[in-house]
Amino acid sequence: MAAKSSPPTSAQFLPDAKPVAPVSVLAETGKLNRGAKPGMTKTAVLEALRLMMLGRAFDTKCLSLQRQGKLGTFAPIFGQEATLVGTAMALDPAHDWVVPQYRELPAIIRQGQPMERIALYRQGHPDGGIIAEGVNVMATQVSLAAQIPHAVGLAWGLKMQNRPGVVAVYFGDGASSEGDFHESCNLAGVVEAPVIFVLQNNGWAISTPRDIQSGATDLAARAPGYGFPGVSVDGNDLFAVHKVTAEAVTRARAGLGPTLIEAHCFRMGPHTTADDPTRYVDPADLERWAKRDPIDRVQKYLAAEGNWDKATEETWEQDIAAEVEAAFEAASAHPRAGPEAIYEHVYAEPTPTIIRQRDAHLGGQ
Amino acid sequence: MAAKSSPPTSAQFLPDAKPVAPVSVLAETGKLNRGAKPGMTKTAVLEALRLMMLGRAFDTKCLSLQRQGKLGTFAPIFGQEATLVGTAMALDPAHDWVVPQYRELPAIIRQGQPMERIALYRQGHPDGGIIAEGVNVMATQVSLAAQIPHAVGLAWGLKMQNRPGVVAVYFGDGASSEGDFHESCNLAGVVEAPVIFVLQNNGWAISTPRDIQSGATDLAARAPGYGFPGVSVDGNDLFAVHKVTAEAVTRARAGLGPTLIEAHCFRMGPHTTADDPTRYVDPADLERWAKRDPIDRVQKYLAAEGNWDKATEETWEQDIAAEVEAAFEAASAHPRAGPEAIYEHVYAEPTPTIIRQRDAHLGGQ
Amino acid sequence: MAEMNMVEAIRSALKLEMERDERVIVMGEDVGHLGGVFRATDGLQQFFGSSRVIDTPLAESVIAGSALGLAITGMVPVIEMQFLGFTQQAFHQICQQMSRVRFRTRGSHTAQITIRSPFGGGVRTPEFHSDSMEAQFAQSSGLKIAMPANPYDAKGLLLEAIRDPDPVLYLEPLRGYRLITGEVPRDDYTVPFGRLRVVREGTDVTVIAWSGAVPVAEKAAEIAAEQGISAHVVDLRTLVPLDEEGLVAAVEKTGRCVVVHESVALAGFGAEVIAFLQEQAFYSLEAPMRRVTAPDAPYPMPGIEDFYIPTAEQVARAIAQTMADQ
Amino acid sequence: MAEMNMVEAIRSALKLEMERDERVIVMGEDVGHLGGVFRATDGLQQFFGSSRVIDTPLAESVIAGSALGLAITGMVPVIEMQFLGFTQQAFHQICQQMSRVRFRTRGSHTAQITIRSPFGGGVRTPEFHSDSMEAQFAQSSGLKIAMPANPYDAKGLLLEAIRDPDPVLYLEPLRGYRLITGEVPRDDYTVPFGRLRVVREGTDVTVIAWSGAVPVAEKAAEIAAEQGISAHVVDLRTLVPLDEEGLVAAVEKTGRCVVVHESVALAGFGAEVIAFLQEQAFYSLEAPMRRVTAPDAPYPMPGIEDFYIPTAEQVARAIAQTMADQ
Ligand SMILES: Cc1ncc(C[n+]2csc(CCOP(=O)(O)OP(=O)(O)O)c2C)c(N)n1
Ligand SMILES: Cc1ncc(C[n+]2csc(CCOP(=O)(O)OP(=O)(O)O)c2C)c(N)n1
Ligand SMILES: [Mg+2]
Ligand SMILES: [Mg+2]
Repeated sequence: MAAKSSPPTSAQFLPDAKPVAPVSVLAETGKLNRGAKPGMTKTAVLEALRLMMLGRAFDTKCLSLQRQGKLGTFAPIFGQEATLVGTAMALDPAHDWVVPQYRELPAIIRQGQPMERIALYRQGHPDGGIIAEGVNVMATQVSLAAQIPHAVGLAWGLKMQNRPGVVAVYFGDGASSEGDFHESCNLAGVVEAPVIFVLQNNGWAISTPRDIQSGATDLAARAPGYGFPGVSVDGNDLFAVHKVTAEAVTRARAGLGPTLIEAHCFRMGPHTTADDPTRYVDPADLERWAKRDPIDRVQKYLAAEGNWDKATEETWEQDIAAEVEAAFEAASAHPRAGPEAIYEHVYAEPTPTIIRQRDAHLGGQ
Repeated sequence: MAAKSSPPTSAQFLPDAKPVAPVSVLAETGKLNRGAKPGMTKTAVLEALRLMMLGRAFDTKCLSLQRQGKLGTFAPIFGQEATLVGTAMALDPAHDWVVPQYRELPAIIRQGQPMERIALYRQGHPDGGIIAEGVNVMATQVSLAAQIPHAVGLAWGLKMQNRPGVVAVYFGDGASSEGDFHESCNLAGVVEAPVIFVLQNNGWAISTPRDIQSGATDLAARAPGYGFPGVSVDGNDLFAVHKVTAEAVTRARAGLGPTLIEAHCFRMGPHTTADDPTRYVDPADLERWAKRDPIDRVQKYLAAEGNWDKATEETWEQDIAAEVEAAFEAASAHPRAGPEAIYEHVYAEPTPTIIRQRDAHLGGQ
Repeated sequence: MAEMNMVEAIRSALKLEMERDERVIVMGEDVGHLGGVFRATDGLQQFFGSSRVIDTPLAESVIAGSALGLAITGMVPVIEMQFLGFTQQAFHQICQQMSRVRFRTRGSHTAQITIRSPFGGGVRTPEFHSDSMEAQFAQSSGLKIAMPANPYDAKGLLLEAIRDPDPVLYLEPLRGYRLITGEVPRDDYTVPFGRLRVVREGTDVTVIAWSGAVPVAEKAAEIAAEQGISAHVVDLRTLVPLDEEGLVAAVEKTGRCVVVHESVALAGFGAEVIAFLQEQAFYSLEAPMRRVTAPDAPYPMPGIEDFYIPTAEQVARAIAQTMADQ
Repeated sequence: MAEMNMVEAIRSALKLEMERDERVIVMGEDVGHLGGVFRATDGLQQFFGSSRVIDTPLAESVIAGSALGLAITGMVPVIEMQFLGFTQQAFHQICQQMSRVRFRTRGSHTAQITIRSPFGGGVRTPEFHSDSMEAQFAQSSGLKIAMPANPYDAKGLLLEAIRDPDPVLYLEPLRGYRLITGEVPRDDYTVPFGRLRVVREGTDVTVIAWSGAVPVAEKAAEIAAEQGISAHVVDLRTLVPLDEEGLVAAVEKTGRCVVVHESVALAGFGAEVIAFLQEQAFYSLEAPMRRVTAPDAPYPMPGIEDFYIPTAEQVARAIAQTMADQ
């Protein structure tokens, strides 16, 4: 990249020759970096670990159901657990919001959305779209980057009303190429909205690698172009992600506006269950990133502190599996939806056209 | 802005506390900065001055025609002459392209588009849209930022075909908030397209001031987020604009990819003839910027060098006025367009539907 | 009552509703300090402050998209899109996001948002400023579309729109902003959605129009009257919801029908009106229904736009032809 | 001749044309290394290299917009938009920019660009992936719209589209990608635009469909045949240009008509077909023409999509009702 900047230029804004070192707290070995602090209480670390394991277990279950043909296409979170949970744990679910793309399961669960709803959604049931009363999340977003403007509006609205909330909006490296990313960051910078842009750089947008996605060395480098800070963080490091998010939350609550977080992680699974990543992902990359596993890392850390062992792990895994199982059972017990569901919730009150069409349809025409 | 960055943060990318000093060569006084060189031959300086004066004269003429009801709405260039001409003069019209927004008259003329066509366009004649054979400009763009993707495609196509051209695309501070700006810069960075993004920051988007347009201190600071350099330049300084553009052209021709130029200037006239800027522009700002007038500055410089005086100025003004007059006369002599023009050029060959509609219409139905 | 033009009626509705409901905010390009490029929001920022009448950056997609977030926090955004042609940049946010949020969440989140925008030709604007694209939005289930033709309806439909719990695209005939005037109550009132208005009673042929095409239809009816033809002119007022009963009644009354609109013919909303009537009132039809629309070409340069916009003479001719059909 | 499914026919056209004309490039999200999420471009990058089969960043507007610039330099871009629902982000680039560049410049600049995109439901996709929005594009004068229903037409219309000097939106029925198979010549041939195809000869009622709705119409015709009704099924193939003559002839033949499409009814292209026929074939009509379409609601969650998509049974019922109408 340095070569790109020659011949000499008067330009005051030059791209970095190489990426900055992402913020890091907990090394791949599970040991804290020299002088670093976890920045989370033991209880919080355990809660975070549980959420990460739950997220992974939920998707593992879904994967097996999907293979049995019992579930639709979905996007598993494998490998991105620390980014999702580290950010979510820095939020206060009572006031703060999570605005997801489609790969943010544990963040949504942490906000209070019942797992059963998520199971229902994955089963293709319209009621899977219901947001439980008082839960501060928006619906799964399938149109890439389209949720980012919503998040800015939410944050701006909370600010206008002097409400305490902060909004965390999630999206991928791919989504960051969409115009909506730019328009949103720019508006947020102008109105100093309390919003945190969580760019999950997992290396891929389906089969499109990061270097085809952008010529920038760091996507976090975009933030100054909107007037707010950008931070690059090791996305597989729970503590580092939590730390930079907590800082962003503090800034946002203090009225200092947005932060862009680029979390470097890796999509360890397929893009969705419809995808075959062996066609394009280098197994060596998977191996390298497997060594940096976010869950493993926290377990090692806890074990070194004497707070984790094989037995605990097994108990947790059983509990979590049971919880996931229960969610799917509850979802399966939900009454199936019929054709009338198509005509509901189009408008607050059905229009004459909808009533005519519904009556014809349900009347067997 | 500095205050915005506190409390302490781990962020590696922080917004600048205040704007950088724009690149400057020729001071407001018409004197070169210490050690600075004009970077243009005397002939080129005179050609540039003529283009700047022509641009201003053309719009002055249009304004008077418009007031007489003889012309439609248009956007005058008043005050932005050095940005337009300084960039255009760094291009080679035989190979390079100009992709305009709607306020780039002298850049288009310099590329070779006949003034008569521009007059026709302003008269509302469909033939005003014709691009003269071999002239490397795209049509006036009314939808803000929509031309930026086109410019990237043009540059990319030239590169694919190993043709020597470079593309300069013009847009305003307002247009830079559109998603198309972002998507274009990002793609250009990936494919290292030979394109120069000329962001004319004239302080306003109709009535919307720069600080409502973005929270960034410098819009040029966006470039590193796409992997290429960004430069802030005094847009009223012909030599400075020419210098940074020439550097960008050199980089682009060398295969080193795009540059973003933010040219600081001021819209001295109305947004368009439909606008009343006295409702929102502070007269003090106009006064301040009037002292920085780009044409005046070059004339002073030339005068100090012994290459300009009142008499020359008068002769030039008369010649230019005559040239403008001739363009409008030629345009007015162009045959008026009738209803059949609506049905032409919709497709290469009219569809049966268009033929049916046209025949009915022209047949008096 | 007061004599108002369209812009004044719109402004009067905005002011009234902002006073009545403090959740209502106005946002868009140049709506604040300037009061809008057509002055529809003139004086509102001075009155309500810049936290309720908001100049936004120039970015239609995030204007629409952030309004959805604002609505979820309980605000009631009224967006001005400077020209309808520039809503294309926000198409996905309007048609896929705000229109469907209720459906997607089964009513958990809703979008009480009004998008105001001028459209239509006849005032010599540059490209895109005159585009009529109501039909492109009509396919977006979840969105309502209101298109007033006179100041009374402009105010009443706008108040109804802002209070409607669903997103409403509210389109304003640019050409009529100052030209069309009428008596408007100073007080609060609403015009319900989905009820067409009989503009002129007639017995021979029904002319259906909306927005800026209504005055054209009226003038055509006058021309027709001179030829001894009695035209029944109706104004749809809202395309979604459509006044199905009213439409059928209006056409059954005469058995003949001409639809007028300013957008291109192909897949325009006139096609929907005719298809619907053809299904629901077939046996009353004595002649083929006709459309008078713009041709299937882009909106042209100002110098020839008068040849493009449907004229009263063209409509009158279509009326006469319809009468001549057996 | 070879037996191919839709995807294979499309790929075969792309390969043939890229070999024949080196100006042709393929670009889009995941079209290169992966060969497209549905493998329509499988193997092309390996064959033609990454300078002609190009993976782009994830940004629909600049994909469409840069293609216009590329076309002006003399390239012939064939864009894959991963799903039609995501062309909304590029709506202004497609409908206002590439479609109008010829008109705006009186032919100085043109846009020989093809946009391929899958659409339609029945395969349990997430939101937006199944949206049918052809009618929203039909209002954009300057754009052509091709919608093949079988592999033969898929190849022939795609070759025609790529060679057409104007921009063409070429839509592919997702559900039929692998399901619909047929004999396809290995060699070069084109299917001309604006000529409908008679799918099945019949005498009692004309059924009009395009793309994924054609097999539904065919199946309905079989059901009708069992009830003693002879349905004449036609496939429009291209919506723009519309085969005006062919349509009138097809309906005059039977005097009765059912139009089937997968998009919502309101302002769908079916409305245009009916409005057009009503104007041009009114006196041949013995019964109201009927539409069988999706209801005016957003495309629903996979669990209930089967209730949403028009079925052969619904079409057969409409056929029977049309026959019963006096
Ligand atoms: C606007 C839009 N364009 C295209 C798609 C199709 N698509 C779905 S996911 C995906 C890649 C997303 O990559 P990224 O944003 O990095 O998120 P990730 O899947 O890696 O979490 C694409 C192209 C879409 N859903 N929305
Ligand atoms: C997409 C789009 N949105 C809105 C408009 C209406 N409009 C025309 S010019 C303008 C302001 C443009 O400001 P800027 O880009 O800074 O250019 P300037 O006029 O200052 O040269 C606006 C809002 C438009 N033409 N296109
Ligand atoms: Mg990704
Ligand atoms: Mg400006």
